[in-house]
Amino acid sequence: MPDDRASSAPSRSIAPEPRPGKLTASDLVGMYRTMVLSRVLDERIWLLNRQGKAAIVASAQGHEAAQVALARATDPARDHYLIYYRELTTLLALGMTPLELLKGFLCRDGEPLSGGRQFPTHGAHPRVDLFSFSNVVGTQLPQAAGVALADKMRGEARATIVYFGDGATSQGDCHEAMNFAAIHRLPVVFFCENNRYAISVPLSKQMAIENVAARAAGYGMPGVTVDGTDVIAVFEAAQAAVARARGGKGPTLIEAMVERLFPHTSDDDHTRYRSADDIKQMRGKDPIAILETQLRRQRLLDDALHTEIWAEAKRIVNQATEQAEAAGFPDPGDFSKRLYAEG
Amino acid sequence: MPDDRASSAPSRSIAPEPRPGKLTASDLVGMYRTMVLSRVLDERIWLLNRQGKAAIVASAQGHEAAQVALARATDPARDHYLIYYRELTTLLALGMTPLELLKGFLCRDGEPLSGGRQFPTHGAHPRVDLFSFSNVVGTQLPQAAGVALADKMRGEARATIVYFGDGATSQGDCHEAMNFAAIHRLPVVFFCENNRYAISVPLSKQMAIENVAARAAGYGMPGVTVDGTDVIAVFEAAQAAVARARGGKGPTLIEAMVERLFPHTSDDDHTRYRSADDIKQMRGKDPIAILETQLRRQRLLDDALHTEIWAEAKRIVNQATEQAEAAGFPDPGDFSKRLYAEG
Amino acid sequence: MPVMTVIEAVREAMREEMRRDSRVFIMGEDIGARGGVFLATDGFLQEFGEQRVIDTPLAESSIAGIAIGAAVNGMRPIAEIEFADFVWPAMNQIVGVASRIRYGTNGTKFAPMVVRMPYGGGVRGGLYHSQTIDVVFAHQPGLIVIAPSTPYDAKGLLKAAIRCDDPVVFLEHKRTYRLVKGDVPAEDYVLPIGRADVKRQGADLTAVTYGLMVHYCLEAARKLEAEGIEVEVVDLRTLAPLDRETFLESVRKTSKAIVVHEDYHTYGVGAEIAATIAQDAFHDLDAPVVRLTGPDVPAMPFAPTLEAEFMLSPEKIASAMRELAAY
Amino acid sequence: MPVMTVIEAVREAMREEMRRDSRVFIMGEDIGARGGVFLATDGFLQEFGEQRVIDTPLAESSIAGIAIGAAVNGMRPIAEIEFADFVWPAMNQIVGVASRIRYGTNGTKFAPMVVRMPYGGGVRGGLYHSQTIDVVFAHQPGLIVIAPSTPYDAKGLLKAAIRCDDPVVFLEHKRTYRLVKGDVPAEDYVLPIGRADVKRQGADLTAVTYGLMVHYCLEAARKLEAEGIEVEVVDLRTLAPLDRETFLESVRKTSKAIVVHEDYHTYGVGAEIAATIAQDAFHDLDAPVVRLTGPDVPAMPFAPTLEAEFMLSPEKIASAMRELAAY
Ligand SMILES: Cc1ncc(C[n+]2csc(CCOP(=O)(O)OP(=O)(O)O)c2C)c(N)n1
Ligand SMILES: Cc1ncc(C[n+]2csc(CCOP(=O)(O)OP(=O)(O)O)c2C)c(N)n1
Ligand SMILES: [Mg+2]
Ligand SMILES: [Mg+2]
Repeated sequence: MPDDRASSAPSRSIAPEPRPGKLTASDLVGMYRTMVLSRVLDERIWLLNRQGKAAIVASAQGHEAAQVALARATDPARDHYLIYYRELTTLLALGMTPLELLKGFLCRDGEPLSGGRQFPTHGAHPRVDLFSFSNVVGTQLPQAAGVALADKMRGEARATIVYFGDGATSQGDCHEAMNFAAIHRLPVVFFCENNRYAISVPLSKQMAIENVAARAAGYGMPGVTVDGTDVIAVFEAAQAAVARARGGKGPTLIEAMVERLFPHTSDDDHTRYRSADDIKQMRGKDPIAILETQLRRQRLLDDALHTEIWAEAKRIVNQATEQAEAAGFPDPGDFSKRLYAEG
Repeated sequence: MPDDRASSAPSRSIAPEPRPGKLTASDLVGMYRTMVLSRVLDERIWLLNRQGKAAIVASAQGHEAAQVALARATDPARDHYLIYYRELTTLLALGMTPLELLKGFLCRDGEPLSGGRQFPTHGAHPRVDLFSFSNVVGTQLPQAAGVALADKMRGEARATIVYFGDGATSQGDCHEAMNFAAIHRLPVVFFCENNRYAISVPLSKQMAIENVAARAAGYGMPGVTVDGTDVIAVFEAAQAAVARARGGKGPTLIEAMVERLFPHTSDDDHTRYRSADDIKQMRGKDPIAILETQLRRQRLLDDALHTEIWAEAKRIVNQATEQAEAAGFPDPGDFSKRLYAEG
Repeated sequence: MPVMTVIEAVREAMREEMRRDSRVFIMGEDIGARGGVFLATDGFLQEFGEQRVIDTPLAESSIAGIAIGAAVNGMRPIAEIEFADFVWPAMNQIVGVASRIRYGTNGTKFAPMVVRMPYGGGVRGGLYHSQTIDVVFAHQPGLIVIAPSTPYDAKGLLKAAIRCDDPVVFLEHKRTYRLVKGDVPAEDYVLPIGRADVKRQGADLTAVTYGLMVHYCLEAARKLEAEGIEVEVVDLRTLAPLDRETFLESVRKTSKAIVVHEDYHTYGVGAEIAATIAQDAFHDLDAPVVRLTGPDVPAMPFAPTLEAEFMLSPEKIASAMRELAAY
Repeated sequence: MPVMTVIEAVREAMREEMRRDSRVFIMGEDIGARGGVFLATDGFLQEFGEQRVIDTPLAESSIAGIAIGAAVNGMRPIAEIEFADFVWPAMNQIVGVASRIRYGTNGTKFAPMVVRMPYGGGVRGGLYHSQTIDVVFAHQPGLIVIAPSTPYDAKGLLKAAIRCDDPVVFLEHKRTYRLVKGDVPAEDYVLPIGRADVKRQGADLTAVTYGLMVHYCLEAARKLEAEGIEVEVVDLRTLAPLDRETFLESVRKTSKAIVVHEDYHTYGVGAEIAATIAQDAFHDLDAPVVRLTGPDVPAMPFAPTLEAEFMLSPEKIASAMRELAAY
């Protein structure tokens, strides 16, 4: 299926040397590689769900470009990341392995984020300061302000990136967090992945405005809307926001327009609430197909490299699946431990 | 003290016939009368507090013009009012008597709002659809959206006025309420009495913007900032908002800039956090003095009428104080009743 | 009589009440075209239209606050919280405000609203889709808290809740939704709020419970029957106001009591039941009241092995009953 | 030893910890120039500056959420909620998130934060400045809940809370703030979290209580002493984790127990204490455990006559104790 989409992308003969922003050609191909890995892994997880092996999946398909480009504009050794549940590409881009992630979806022993206590992708990253404590939508936003406040107090030039969907913007917590961050000029990048749906509720029932970024002015911070299928646009907006944050100039709201190519989660059926037309149009905004077209146009990708990238992704995911499935389940004797500092 | 302020207001010899908006001369004098009654009552209550008879007071001094003008633009037989705790003038303007209100402050038997169960001015108005259920700041905003939603469902052309301070705008509930009201084009008038302080916290620590009204755009509704000492400006803004609401056009945010002439409540001491300069400047924005000046300039008020109005207010308040003090306390045997429908 | 699942009974109750009373409407996340994440409102948008089936933004505090406003202004909202775990942002409106409206206005205003929410574990919901949240509500004067276990009770009590003039928190154990089937009369009926129900008679010991655990206790009781132990199972059905008389009467007969619930042990619903029994049936008791509950560990870990460790089961319950019977 | 009030002890504890550890900071409404509505942070802005004494906007959910973020990022926030009644909007962050951070990350992240709040009645606070809110927190695994009664305990426990690596809800009965005075050592000390304290020895009956009611129970005990009845008063001090051993030991000695608290009766803290005693001291009890509590009516009506009806008093407690002693 990915190959189909890829081959449908037109290929042009002449392309300028790609130096958009500070992204190099190899950056672009690297991002494509990560997006492909994410896509192949995502499809595998969906399959494992349909096989009854993964209890729940929230697919990142459609959000890959936005996530990979944002990650690329940050520094995992320095910055903080408060993600939400639809961040498979972010997790890969920041260094988690498919095996680690699959252990989460399959709840296997050694799962690094939460020891299998939480839904997949929830918990804390084993190496980067990335975490997601709760499924309750919106709670991460004030927390991000707090993380950034601590950095500011210590005089550390780090950015705190907080990820959320359009749905989360309706929560009181979103308002309170943005307001506080703006008052104290905190180094926060508010990153809204606007896929126009909160499960089944379309944007028109979530807000009477067109773009979430329009709210930024009401807090006294810059807000921008970018095409979330355009890695360069996202990267540039993110790079500016991260620089602003680390430079002590305060928060920024970035709204990346993306599509949710799959239903909300594996428990959902989007044909109940999305029109055939909407679904068809949304399919046309596949960020992987879009980047592929661009790379081919710029002669950064040809059939050989394309084949190599997809084959490698599949090989990695196959191997990780095997390894994850071979692992056992977490030791039940452990289930009450590590609730308090003592114990 | 009120008389001093009054006499310090310059009196001009020539004034145009006052027909600003739809307000008549007698409306303006009527509003002045209500404001004076509110002021005299407010001062009396403060005194009763200092005598140990009233446990707590939140003074409306400084907010009188905004409250009386807004009330005048609405119809108590038709509209709904969700007030907060600083609405003495609103309550008088909508028909509560000083005796009823004093019974609240003195917790006497027959107190009509809550039977003495709640803080003064909390509970529900005996005749108008006006209420204040909770001291928890901000809770009334989503409730107002719900009240308006019910009207809309039944096709009734009523406005719901919801009152709140600048402090309340920081609450998540404020965001959620404005957003919902805008999405459903509900007949709500959001009325922010911005006195630049949430107890001791100045506006600069509450928001990084100048005016709350700037937030309206982020919800897709009109927002206006008016001088809250200018009865005509408030009346006109309110009249437009009420018409918009009743006409099915949706909500409006009105921000009235006012001063809190007294400390937050009788438990507060604002010299701890307001500079001498700030206090001095704020005193210059007494809405009663301002309206008096205007009325005198327009020849709507002369010394005789002035004396009559203040004397009448004092007479009413004196009499009400006597009557309230003569009443007993609520029957303790009653304290567990009317918690559920049965009982 | 038609046989229904719990979710069907919930749906029927709402549908009938919406047909009967135009003041009743529903609001919540995904209840419209989606029909609710558990399909509790499947088909409602088509039948009742967008005005009475309101898909809200993702904002629970306002869901509760808007319901309050509509209720005091003459409507009968049914607000759905998608999962009980997400009701915390709405606590201020439900517990802080709704519960006190009648009291705080000395009886002149009231809020006839129902807040429905699926709760409970055993569905691989992990830490944020498994919580039992009952005691937080049940402790607050002014709220009515209902937690039915069967389709019959769910329908009769939900209809009663919608007609009730006080705010009701209606807790639906999500594991019972499709698991539990039962007879439900086709005709209109309501059940009394505040009455427990003896789901099984027995002379040897009393199990006091509610929700999913009713079914586990009944299963355990059937196991013990084979061993000659007769267990009486009392289903509380309403947690507030609490029907003390029904379980006290049972304990006075059996002289032994076990309280079973899925929620945390300490300060859980079971504490009130056990304390009440120990106080009011002090001289009738042959053994200390046993509390068999979920552990004091966040509800509940996601991995199947960990979740199984957290959850009670008919087997665990049977063995606690066996031990109590032998006391 | 200096004599201090409870509010002074609270202030001293925070001041000493802020001097000792630069990671400690405070945030909340009006805690800066105003020094807090109860003056708990009087002078802090001057001493520690705006960076460590943060006047927040009026937004409790974010106060808790920001504290969480700062805590997981290496700081030690003390968040003040102006009155316990206003903590409901923050429940989602405190109960829903903070309590589960360590558990949900399998121990890799943790939130060393203290959420302080004045609670309780008898101060003419009416329906929204009088609430006792303890059991809602105490029921949640992962939170530590402390409710001291004396200046000595308040200081020692607040310092312990600030140094604790888990989230602590610190409940200060506002009526004790100026009413209760006591000796407080000038030197640095901390008290152990999770230990009850026998505030008075006595052989005839055990009163288990906390907060303001400790003082009312002591006063009642002094009255009863004159009548030849010796009351032992156990101050729980920490509500979670609950120190069951201390009160059980006392009850095993006295054989009679009364639990006294200001909060609502049904599903209150007293239920857990009574159930625990009835279970673990079953054979030692000479009488049913008595629960003397606030009524199941919203806390608390404003008019002095109504408030007096709601509140417990040393007299009401003494008469319940007298009755129990005579059982
Ligand atoms: C407070 C809360 N309410 C409801 C839910 C259930 N829920 C989970 S995801 C979701 C939609 C979120 O939409 P959005 O923020 O746009 O993110 P997306 O899934 O579209 O990426 C909802 C309603 C929840 N997890 N938390
Ligand atoms: C949720 C909540 N937090 C804190 C308080 C305490 N409090 C009462 S009034 C107030 C300030 C409100 O300021 P504002 O909204 O500007 O109204 P103003 O008093 O200035 O008219 C605060 C913090 C409260 N009542 N509710
Ligand atoms: Mg979305
Ligand atoms: Mg203000």
